[in-house]
Amino acid sequence: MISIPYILLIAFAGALLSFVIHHIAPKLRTPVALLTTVLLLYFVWALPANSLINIKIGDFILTWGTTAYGQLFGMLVAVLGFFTVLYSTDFMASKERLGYFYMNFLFVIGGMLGIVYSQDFISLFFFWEIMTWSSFMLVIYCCKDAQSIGLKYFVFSAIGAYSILIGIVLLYSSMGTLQFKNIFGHINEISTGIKISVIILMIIGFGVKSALMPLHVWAPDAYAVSPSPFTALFSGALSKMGIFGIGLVLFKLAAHTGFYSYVQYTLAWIGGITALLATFYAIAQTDAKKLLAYSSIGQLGYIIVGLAIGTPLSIAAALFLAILHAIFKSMLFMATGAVYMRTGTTNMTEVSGLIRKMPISFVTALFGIITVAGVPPLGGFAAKWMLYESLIQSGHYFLVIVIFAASTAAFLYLFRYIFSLFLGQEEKEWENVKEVPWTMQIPMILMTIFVLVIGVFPGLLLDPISSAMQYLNVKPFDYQMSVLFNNWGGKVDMQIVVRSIAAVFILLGIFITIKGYRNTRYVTTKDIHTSGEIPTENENLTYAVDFYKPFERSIAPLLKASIDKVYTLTGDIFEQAFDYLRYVYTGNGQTYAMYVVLFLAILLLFSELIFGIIL
Amino acid sequence: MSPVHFIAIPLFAAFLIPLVGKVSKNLVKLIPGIVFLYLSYVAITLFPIGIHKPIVEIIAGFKAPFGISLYYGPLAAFLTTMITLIGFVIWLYSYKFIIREPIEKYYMLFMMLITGSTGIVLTGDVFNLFVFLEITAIAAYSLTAFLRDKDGAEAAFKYLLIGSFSSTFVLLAIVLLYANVHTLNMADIATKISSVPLTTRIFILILFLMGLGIESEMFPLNGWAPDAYSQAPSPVGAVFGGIVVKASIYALMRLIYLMFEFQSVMHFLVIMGVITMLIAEMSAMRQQQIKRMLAFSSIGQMGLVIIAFGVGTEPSVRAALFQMFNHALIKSLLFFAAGYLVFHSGSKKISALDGLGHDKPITSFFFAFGALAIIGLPPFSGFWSKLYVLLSVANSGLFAAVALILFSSVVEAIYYLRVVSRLYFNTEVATDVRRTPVSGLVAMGILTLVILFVGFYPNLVLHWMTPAANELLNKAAYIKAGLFH
Amino acid sequence: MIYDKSSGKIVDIIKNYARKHSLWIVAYGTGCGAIELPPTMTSRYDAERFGIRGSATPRQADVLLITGYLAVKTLKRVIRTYEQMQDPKYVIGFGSCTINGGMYWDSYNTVKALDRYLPVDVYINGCMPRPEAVISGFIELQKLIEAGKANGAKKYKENLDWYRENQRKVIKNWKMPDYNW
Amino acid sequence: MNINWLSVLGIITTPIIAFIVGVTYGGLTRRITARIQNRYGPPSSQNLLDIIKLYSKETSIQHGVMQHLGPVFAITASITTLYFIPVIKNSVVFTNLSFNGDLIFLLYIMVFGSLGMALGAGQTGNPNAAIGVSRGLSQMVGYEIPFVLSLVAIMTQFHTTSLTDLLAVQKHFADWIIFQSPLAFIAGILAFLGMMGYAPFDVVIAPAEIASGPPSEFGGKYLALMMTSRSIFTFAKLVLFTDIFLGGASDFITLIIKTFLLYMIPVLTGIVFPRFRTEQSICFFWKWPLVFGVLAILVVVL
Amino acid sequence: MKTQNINIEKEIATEIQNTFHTAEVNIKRNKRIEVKLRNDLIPPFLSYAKNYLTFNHLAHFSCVDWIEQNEFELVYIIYSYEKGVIVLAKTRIDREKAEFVTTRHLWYQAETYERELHEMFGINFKGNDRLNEFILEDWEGIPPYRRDFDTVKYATDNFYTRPGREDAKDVRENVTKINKEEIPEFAKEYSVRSLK
Repeated sequence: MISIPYILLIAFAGALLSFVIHHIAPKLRTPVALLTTVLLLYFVWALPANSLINIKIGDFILTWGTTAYGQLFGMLVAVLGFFTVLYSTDFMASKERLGYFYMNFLFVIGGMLGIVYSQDFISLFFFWEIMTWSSFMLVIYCCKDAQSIGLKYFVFSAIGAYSILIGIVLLYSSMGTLQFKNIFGHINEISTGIKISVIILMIIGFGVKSALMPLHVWAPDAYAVSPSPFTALFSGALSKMGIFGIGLVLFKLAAHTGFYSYVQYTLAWIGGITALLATFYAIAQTDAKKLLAYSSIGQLGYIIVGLAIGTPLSIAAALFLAILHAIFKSMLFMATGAVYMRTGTTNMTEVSGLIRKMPISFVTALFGIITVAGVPPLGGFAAKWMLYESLIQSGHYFLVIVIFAASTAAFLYLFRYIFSLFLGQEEKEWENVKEVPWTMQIPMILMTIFVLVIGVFPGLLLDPISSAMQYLNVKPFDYQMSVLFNNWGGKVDMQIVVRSIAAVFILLGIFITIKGYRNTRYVTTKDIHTSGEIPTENENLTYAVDFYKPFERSIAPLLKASIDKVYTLTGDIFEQAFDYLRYVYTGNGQTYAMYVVLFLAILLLFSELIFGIIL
Repeated sequence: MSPVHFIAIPLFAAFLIPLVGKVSKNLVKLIPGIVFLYLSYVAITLFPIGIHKPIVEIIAGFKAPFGISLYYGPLAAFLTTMITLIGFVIWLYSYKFIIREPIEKYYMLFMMLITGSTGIVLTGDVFNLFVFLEITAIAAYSLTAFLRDKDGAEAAFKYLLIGSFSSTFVLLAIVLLYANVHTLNMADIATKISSVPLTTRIFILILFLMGLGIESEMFPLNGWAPDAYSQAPSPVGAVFGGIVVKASIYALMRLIYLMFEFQSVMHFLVIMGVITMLIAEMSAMRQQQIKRMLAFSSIGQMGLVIIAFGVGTEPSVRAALFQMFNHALIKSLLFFAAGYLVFHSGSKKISALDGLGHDKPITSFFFAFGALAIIGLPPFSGFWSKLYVLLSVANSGLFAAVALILFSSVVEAIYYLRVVSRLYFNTEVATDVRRTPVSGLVAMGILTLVILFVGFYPNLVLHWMTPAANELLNKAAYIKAGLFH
Repeated sequence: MIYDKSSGKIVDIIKNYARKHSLWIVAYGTGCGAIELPPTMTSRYDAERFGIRGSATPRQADVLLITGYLAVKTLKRVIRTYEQMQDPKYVIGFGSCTINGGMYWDSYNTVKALDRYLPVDVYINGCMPRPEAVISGFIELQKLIEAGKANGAKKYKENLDWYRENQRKVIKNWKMPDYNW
Repeated sequence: MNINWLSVLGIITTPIIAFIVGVTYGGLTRRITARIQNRYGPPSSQNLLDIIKLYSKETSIQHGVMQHLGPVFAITASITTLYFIPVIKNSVVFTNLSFNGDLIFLLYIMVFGSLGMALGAGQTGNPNAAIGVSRGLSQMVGYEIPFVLSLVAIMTQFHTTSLTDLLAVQKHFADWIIFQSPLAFIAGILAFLGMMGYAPFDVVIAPAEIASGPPSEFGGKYLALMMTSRSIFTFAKLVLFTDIFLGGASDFITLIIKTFLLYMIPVLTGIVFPRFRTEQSICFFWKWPLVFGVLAILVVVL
Repeated sequence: MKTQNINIEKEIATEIQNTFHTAEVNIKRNKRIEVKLRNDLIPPFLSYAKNYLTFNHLAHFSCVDWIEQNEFELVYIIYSYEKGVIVLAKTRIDREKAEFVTTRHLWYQAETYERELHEMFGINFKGNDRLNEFILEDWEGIPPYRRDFDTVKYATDNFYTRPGREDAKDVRENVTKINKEEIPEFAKEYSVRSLK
């Protein structure tokens, strides 16, 4: 009963059903969608480890099967899918076209599950494309502005998908099969040129989804305009499909080739530069979702670095970060979505001081940013630690500097994010803002608990990761439930860390401040030192515009150089050229007749060239 | 049961319709439906036979190569079924869509056109091919001008102008062929063509290429197409895209595969296909009118088919046929949907479609569905055929063609999705009290279901593709069946 | 808060000692007196040796130094600044303007007698008082603190109504939040 | 459960010692500054008096929970950081938790306090506080890079990431890393200047400009906690640098001498230099310290 | 080197006189010319002085209260960097209906002067839209710089005056006369302490 086709069937049937039900019984659409995700969660969780399905289509055999690697990502998709749909129930309640929304949402989830269980390239590509177009539909869901953004997203996705397709086609033409089991491990049977092209094309293709640097331009806008529950899924799970693919390509295809080290080195540097530049761009943003979008790009850069370095520790770090990023970025996007739901904007210069109004969202965002920053008590630290240790120990000295710079600079935008939205002046405009409903709180709270637990026991997550790494033919690495080891004999026991922090914190916190806190009286944020001047109620004391101006000035050349312009220019040139080209069809019968005659003349005159015969 | 019914019944109906028209207009509307139902019955009966063993029907009692013969092989079985299916949905769609008098003329021409197309597909005789080609063409000219407005007349005239070139070239080629081989039976020609001097053969090939290239929308010869598609009524656009062009390209490929097997011809076809596709897709990018855009997209898709035929291997021919089939379905769907979108918005401009998705959700849904399908996205049928084309092209080592096909797919995606996002995601909601007729929706619904079904279960069609492709490729078998049945 | 030395608790003695030796001033530069502060703080007179230090905000400060005449407009700000300070806090009136208006005795816009509006712990006379006088005033304040007599803030709190009345008499348009302590 | 009472003793006394030393250093700094400026200067117990006074001040208002938690975060981070640094070499009492964790870990746990402080400052809603945090974080990006470069150079050279192992390497005077890897030391010490936050890198708390920046709404206990934390943290950083570059200390006197000498570098620099703007200090850190750091790594690698 | 024209005041005065026939032009002293004009001629004159005579610096703009004539005298002090000459353009306006036109379009700094005059004299400058609260806060009653405003009375009415000041007899008389208020006990302590 529990097998992969059922999972896909549930996803797609649920999708269509929620669309149909939207038009028949609008109240049932959300329960249907929710039920679908719950079923998916159960099915994915209970999926036996060795299920394998073959389906014959034409000449091809589509193979679907579970691997530890796929199951890792599958679980991630299912969990996030459930959380985001649960989050949507209230978030989207007032929106229109919900049937459309849930249909595409479940299509995305189904597509992603299809990808992770694919055991051949055709079905991988098949589900990849399903995921792509349904996510495109969700990107353009919101508003008119989203159209061109969605189109940009789709064009980049199509370029990515088609470069994967060219890779697939190349593989097929040289190997005659597209089954993973026939290709992985036999990659050296084909010529080097094709091997290189396949690997480069596939990395480009998967890199588009994981927003590698020159191909990232779609991401900030697409993340910013798509509805928040989907943004959480988008950044959390969908971008991980790119990572999933790159992992496959790197360890299953490229690892056996002679040029593996070059691929690794190039990819690692691309990842590092992606991390750094994306972080810098994130600092300059004023829209919270765009900021998080750039942050996602940066985090994906780390993951790519980890994968590309290729030591067991770094791969573990990358996969760990991949899973964790899905969680914490969803947390942040959900918190942002909560703010958006209550205030109607995500512009950080407009919203401020929501902490007392939305404590749960604030705590979620706080834990989120601490995890992103990689500060010890939470899960992010383990990932960062493993990544740096592996980088230093594998001799990537300058790369470690680049990503450390990125990681330090990340504090800037993280603080700006939480400060602008939740801290700072409590403005009169947001006086009546309330906390979001419980359906939205539950996913946030659960994920907050998750990052806490993972912070203390990274081993919980490293167990599935190490079995996934086994599938990827990577050597195992040492870890215990709460202890991380590096190759030089160093170790960090997270339990000791957390215990000591907690002990000091509780001692000081309880004995010094709780008493003080009780004795103090809350004063509004207007009652601050303003050199004696009395701010009026409507006076805006928020410091939110040009938050990091000095820093932006220091990195101005980097911010100015925008790859986006290059793409826009290319697009414009093409479009203009196409516009000229269409005047080939003049609409004039005489011209068409002339074309016919000319074509005949060409055929006759150049027949030697064309047919090899002189007429 | 005989394949001749495919030709005779529509022809008969075509003559019957004006007579019935004197009695009742409503009856006129029903006649094509009856015809198609009957044809489907014929198709269902003949299909299982024809797909395994060709049925050769001799008309007028003379044996091949002297008599007129019909050849109902797997390919013809496949194409006639397709024409019947498309014809049926077009009739269903036209039922409420064509409200302009004279209705009986429309249906008469439509029946003539069906006669011509099935004739092209079924005939085993070059001259009959020409005759049927002319029948199709003349019906098509008239249908183009059916709305009897200025633009329609202009488009029809252009079509006529270029079409007369086509007739001339084909006739000239047939004459030249007959002068050299003294036979008109295609199987016979195939056996005797090798005795003809190479230069003459090339010349004949060029003439065929010119003549049938015009009808099958090859690049410099397809000037008529955008105008004809966009100015004719929407079902006629579907007729062109789904029936006329498919029949013509069948004829071209049949002749080329039968008579000429130079490698260079094949390469030339690939090049022409690529050029056709690229220029058409690029031109479609900035079109202002939705039907004109669809026309260019149609041309582009035909380029894709020509590429696949040009590669000339068994998988590629199969892919080409599959692509033809899918294109006929999807493009008909798109024309249908576009027809009602234009009808509701009151303008042919794409910019007038803003927000129609809210007002007319179902029609818009069909358009969006068709757009996704024709771009080649899973899980729609277009995905598989495009994938097959790509894989087969790549298997012949033509990676440049693969890249260009994918490039044009990106362009295609851009202009289709632009329309889709305009439909759904613009806030201005136009309201049109007129409702989309049920018959139109049913027609589109049938196509949608077929597309989705084939998308999830491509084996259904792929299963028949192999014998069909083999028929086209296996010259000896055709000769054997055609001459010595 | 206990200001009294007489409680005799050692904790209080230590606290008062620390308070005495750590006076952070929020220098509200109202009038010309502010110009006397730089020499007071820098090398020539070096008030830092008594633990006197400038602080940036009223939240951190102990001493409010009114350096000169107070316009009505300024008084409003001064009151706010004073009320933002945390207990224990002291006010030093600086120069004759704060005592009786000085040369602005008949000005239409200058308050005379600062102690009507804020509880002044120490006045420093002079126009302007020289840095020696300033330091002497601070030492006076330190003595008061050590003796537990510098309880202006307490008085202010206890007699808030009287102060408020005076303040509102001068400040026509009272737009400030009321700190009810 | 057997409790090692010596460890407990260490855990209790280490922060106290750190506080006392840090506070005294702070007072001494003010005195030294005064002497250099030809002043008499406050007594060296001045900082202690200030802190006692601040603790004794009434704290009657607050702007929210984070304002409370900010200083607590800061002091927690300071004390925890101290626990993970070996204060006295091979001492049973003062080893604390230094067997666990390594340099990367320390880098991150050091940030914890700043994060808490920044959050606390943010909650107060004072724009000056936000400006201060913005400046501080920007400047942090500046100095962290050369600092990490120097750490990477050292970690690579000695093939360890553990501070205890680094201490074990520097047994004799000549083995000190300052001599073994002088370039890394230069990069590290320049970064250290920024880390300590004295002039010319004190744009974060610029009192006359942005009203002391982040702590501008903190008074009384909040400020006292922050100053305590700062004292402990200063000591922790000094011990960390001593352990990394100066071979650690096997007794208290050595520790005091070494840390004091180290401490004088930013103090004396601060006295004679005016303040840098944020972008100036970032540019400074990305110029010479960066070059030295890269050179240090290159020397190790080649 | 630029030669110093010693008769420059005369030249300018003549030029002004020739342009504005009704103006009363006096050379007060070296490099200082006084021009008295009808109030409707002030804007054209200033514009003329600025654009043709290069007086492009408005050094000051103030007002004199001629309460006896029931008039305000407005004084524009303008300066030419090229000629090194100061021109005082004076005009009289009605005191009861104190209104004049703005010169903000000529010199932007005139806005600040006008705000001050508006607040202190109650002159309304048409065309200046920033005549809001400037220096005084919540001022009610007669503008304080008008001569009919009794500042001592205002001060004694509004502000508590401390007794004492033996060194200044005239002041003391006033002070002792007006001080009738009771001082509460606790407040007396501070007053006494500071005065001793």
